Amino acid sequence: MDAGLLAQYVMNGLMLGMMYALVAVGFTLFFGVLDVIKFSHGDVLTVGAFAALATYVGLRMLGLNSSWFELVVMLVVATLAMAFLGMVIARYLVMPLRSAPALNTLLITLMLGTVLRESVRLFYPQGANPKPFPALLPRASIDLGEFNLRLDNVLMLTAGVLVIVGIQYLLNRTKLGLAIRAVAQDEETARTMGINFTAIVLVTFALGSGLAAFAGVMNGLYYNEINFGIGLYLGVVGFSAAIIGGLGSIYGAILGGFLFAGLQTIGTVMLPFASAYKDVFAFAVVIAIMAWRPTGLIREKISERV
Amino acid sequence: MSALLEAHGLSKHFGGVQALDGLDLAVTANEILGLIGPNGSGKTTFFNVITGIYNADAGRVMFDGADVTNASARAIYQAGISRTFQRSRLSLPLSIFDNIMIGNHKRLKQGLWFNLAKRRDFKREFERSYADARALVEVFEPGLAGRMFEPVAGLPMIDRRRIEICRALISAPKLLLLDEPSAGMTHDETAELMNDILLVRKRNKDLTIIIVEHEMGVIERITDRCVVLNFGRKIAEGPYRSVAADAQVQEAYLGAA
Amino acid sequence: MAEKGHTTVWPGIAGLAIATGYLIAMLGAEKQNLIIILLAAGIVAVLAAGWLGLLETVSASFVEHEDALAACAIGAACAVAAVFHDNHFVLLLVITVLLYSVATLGLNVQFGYAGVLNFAGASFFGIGAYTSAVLSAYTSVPHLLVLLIGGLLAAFAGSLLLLPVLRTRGHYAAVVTIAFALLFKTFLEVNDVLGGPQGMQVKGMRILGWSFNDNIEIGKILLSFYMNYFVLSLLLLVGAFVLVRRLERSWIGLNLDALRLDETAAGCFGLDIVRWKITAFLIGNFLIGIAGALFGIVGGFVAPNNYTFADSLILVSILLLGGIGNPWGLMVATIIVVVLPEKLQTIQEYRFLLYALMVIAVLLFRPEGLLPRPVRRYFPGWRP
Amino acid sequence: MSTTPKFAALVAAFILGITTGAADAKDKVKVGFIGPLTGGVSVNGLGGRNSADLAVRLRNADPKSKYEYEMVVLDDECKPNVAVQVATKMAADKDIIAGATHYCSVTAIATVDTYHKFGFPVIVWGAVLPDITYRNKYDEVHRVNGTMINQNDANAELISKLGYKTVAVIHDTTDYGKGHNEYFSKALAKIGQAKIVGTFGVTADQQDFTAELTKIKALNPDVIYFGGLTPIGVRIRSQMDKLGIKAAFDGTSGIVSDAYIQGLGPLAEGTLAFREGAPAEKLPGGKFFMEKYNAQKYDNPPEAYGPFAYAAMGMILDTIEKVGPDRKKVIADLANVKDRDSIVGKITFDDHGQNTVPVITKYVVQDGKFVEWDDSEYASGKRKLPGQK
Repeated sequence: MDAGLLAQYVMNGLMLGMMYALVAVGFTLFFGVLDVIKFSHGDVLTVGAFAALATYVGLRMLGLNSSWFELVVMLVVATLAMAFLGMVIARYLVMPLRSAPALNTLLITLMLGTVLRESVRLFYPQGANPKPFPALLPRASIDLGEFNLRLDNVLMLTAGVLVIVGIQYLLNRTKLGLAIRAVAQDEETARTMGINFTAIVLVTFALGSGLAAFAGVMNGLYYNEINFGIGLYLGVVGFSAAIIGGLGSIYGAILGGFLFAGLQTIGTVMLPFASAYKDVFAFAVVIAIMAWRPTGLIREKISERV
Repeated sequence: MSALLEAHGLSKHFGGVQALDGLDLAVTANEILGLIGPNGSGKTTFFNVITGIYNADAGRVMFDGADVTNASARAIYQAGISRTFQRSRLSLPLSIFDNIMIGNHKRLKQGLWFNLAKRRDFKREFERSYADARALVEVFEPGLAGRMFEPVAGLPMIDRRRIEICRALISAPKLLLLDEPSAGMTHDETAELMNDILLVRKRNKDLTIIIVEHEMGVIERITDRCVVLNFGRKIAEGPYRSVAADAQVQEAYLGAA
Repeated sequence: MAEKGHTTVWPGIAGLAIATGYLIAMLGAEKQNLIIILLAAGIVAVLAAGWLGLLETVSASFVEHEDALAACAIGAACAVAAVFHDNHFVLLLVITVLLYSVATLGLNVQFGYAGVLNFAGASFFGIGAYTSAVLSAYTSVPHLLVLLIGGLLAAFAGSLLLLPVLRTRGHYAAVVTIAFALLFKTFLEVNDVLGGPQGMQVKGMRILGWSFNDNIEIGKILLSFYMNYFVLSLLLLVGAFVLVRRLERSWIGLNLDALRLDETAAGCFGLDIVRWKITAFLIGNFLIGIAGALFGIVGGFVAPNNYTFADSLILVSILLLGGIGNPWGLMVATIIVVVLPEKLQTIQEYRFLLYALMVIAVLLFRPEGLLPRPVRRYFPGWRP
Repeated sequence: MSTTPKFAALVAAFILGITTGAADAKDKVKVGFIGPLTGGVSVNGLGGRNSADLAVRLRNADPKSKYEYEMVVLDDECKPNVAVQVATKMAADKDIIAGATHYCSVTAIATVDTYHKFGFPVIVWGAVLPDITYRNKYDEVHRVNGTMINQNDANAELISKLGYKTVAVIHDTTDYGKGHNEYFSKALAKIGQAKIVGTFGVTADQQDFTAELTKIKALNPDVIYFGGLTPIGVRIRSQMDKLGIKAAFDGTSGIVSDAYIQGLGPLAEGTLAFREGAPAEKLPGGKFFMEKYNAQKYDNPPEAYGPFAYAAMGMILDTIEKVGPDRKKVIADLANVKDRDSIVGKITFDDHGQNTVPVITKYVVQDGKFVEWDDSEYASGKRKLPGQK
């Protein structure tokens, strides 16, 4: 296969992986602080994307159309809105269930996901249709043989990487990050260290959900189309990615995200059978990985006192 | 007197921490051995290695004449060692009876066919086990005997301890490992519990006990002999009085304090 | 607690009777407003009963006199069927409830007892259904045997997941079955041998020349052909129920609970963790598979879309709604989950939304499910 | 005490049920409609429902009509399993005389046996898979719209006429997509000018197509043929652009919907698509239909198959007016439909109950509208499709 084509596949894989990683990181954050899986994550992403779209439409109505300005406003609005939504979810759906079995949280957030998804479909104007998402980034592109390098893809990739690095920095280098990690380590100790547990949990959920909104906007910019269903699939994939990477660390999520994207691309390109089998392939590998590394590629340290 | 349990050069480390460091230890049949030492001196680790929760890095363990080094937890239990846990590990939603029956595993028929199809035979076995469990519980707290089918979750700490000890005793083990039975209980409660244990022991003569305990009163009262650990090594051995007097021991405790 | 108050059988019978009457009314109701009224009335009544502690009395009575009440429940099911003897659709619903109950019983053994997560319930259900589709299309295997094979194949497919399932815990275990669920559906869609997304027709059942797909005429009364399937499904459910009950009320049930609640402790008392996890997982999938096989035949049609991850989640949500580990609870939940969205067809587009909101409400305000599992009684009503 | 309110409610409920039940037993006749009201293609389902609803309303408004009609609407979610369930529900309800059913082929093909089993006459209003009418010979099953065979013949013909040489095929792996792939390939082979350089199956809920499209890009075809429905059609078209693929985009009846144009904006320009039957606005009845439809202020447009749903329901109502509310008679009467006028042109059922639609309308998107090819600036040569000779 010629280099240009290869490069193209790599680019596709990277974009996809970045998207998955952003979602997966969210899962890892929630799991970190509360040991819960918030399955509505994917649908929060959807709502975030639609919030951004609505903002765009609003701005257009106001007659403002400088794409950079629009983009910034969209990002800000979507992120803040979802951050708030995330807090609400944490406060009224997740935290009340802390005493109940983990599965209850999983189910309640799944159902919440359905609520969000259905609400978008029913209450967003023509929400059942796929919606065009404005291409606000410069569309310049150079053709290198089979490889068509687009400025907007590069920008998105950079943005995505920056965000992930930012989260990483925030967790490892800041007071807030320290607090989050303390809570993640052990709630009691954190309390005794005088950390406001509830506040940290809410902040973390805000952070993760804001991240989802960002991923949603990225998704929209990349595909120039959003629909009420995007979150469901991204949610499941993001979850799997976080798991195979290892819920223990944020690196796991990132690794998992890019790994899954890689598997799908390989499944389409290199495997003898029809490209439709790529998910069969990808998920089969996921299962295999779980059999091989039961706690993910980057092992979670489970120390049990007996 | 032959040794019931013998450990030779037993070692276990976690990361950098050397929890057990070439420990030699022997318990003779029918004795009550006190295992003491400052926190993190390797007492519980010793239990966990013996009972197959951890594998030893080095060393051998002989029990009742057989080599049980790194045998599985199941094998150890089958061989006749049962234990209690430092932090009570009962199955809270289950009834008192159920929890005790978990300890009775090796004496209950486990076949699918027996359990599913032969309900009459099962009922007989069930009634027999119920009688045993009830009798045992009565030794500790007659009050509990009438509440065999209530969930453990509703019971106070002392009763939970009692149930946990019943769970360990129901299978009539040769060796009983008690990991800080006094934890989370008042002084009197502990004393009461110890008396009950001794009572049970009187009934079946060949019960050997190793007890890990911080309450020195308890140790003094019930143990025939003590082994003092520090940094996974045995630093003293003998009757409580003598080891308590031992300079090295005092230093270890003060150093730890 | 049952030890003290010796409840009589009557509260149980009364509760059963009312519930049956209500169910019949609900199934019979066509008008939207009527359904809404019934729904409201039902909710109010249940809340009131709960508030007056009547629910506890009823469940206590069930704990004490289970065998007698189980018999009554069978009677109740027959009564429902009798009322709607010529109403194809309602009977189909009833059958759906019965077979979903069997499947969730299987799930209950896995998750409720052994604590083995299974988010691919619908997939194993599907394996059963496709088995009967393929066998009835290409072979002349006797149909009752087909059901059995369906169960066995489901169990076999499950055993492919054993290694990862046994090695992983909690959320990690969840992803294994989730991945399998997605994999399974995509696989069905892309391969042509099994009809692809098109799905396959399934022939009606025949046992000793008796065709299940013909209406039955007794004198003047015409019975829907679904009556045949109703009887078979009911038998299946009873069988599954007895199996699961005996399992729970035996040392095996105890083993499963023990390893679910504390593997380490269970290990220290000689439990063979692996053996019992495998046992639970296989028995569970076997039940799910059989139910699926029969359901495939009843529906007369199988397609990948029947067996998506979402459907697996519905099965799991039934488990949680009913009260994990309580067979009675999950049968009640099955009725709600199957019948309600169907009845809410009248408000077409909004029914998923409402269903989801309802589940959320239950999880928030009754996290241990509608009928929490009582402590194990090895022999109902047994006293020393 | 707690149970009394329940009993009261029950009693009330029963009385209510009986009385209301008694009330509408009179010369009210129930007819059915089934379509996808939820899910990715719900717009088409809602458009169809509104159109059928319009037919019923107009009929009820007509003083000459013998009965008062009530339309029972059920949602098949475009899923075969759900479809079989609701079809059973409808067919099993003896009060419902006949139904206009299904936009998605996957649901229509799944339910034909059910309709046959229950002797329930239906007229399919949107699904285009040939097997629906041709696999079996069921008297109950009819279809007012044409099959995908005709449109693919027309499609292949146009492609060849425009002088394209190489085609890459993308189809969703549902029966709909597979069917299109099959018949299009046949048709193209028959003409034997353009050849297919690659075929790609994609799942109906797929989001990312860059991998497939990159492969296609390497094959560098003149045309990308797409057999599938609007949602992924939109995605594929926009991702083609992402990868800088210049080929012409050639779709099927599945993308003939306003949703497609909304979803793509300017990118939709130059997309080809084909649909059987003359466009509503071209027919005398069509104008009338559009006016009435808009008068009802439905919140969705009728979409491509609305007129067919209207025609199907209209035909059902005509038949009931003629032979009375009796399934058997309705089936008997539908057996000999010849040159029946309708807003989609003359309807004639062959022995399989299939409307032999002569006309196929070729569409091309021009300035954000599906324009008939022959009137388009592309046909006149004013504009050119990518690679058009």
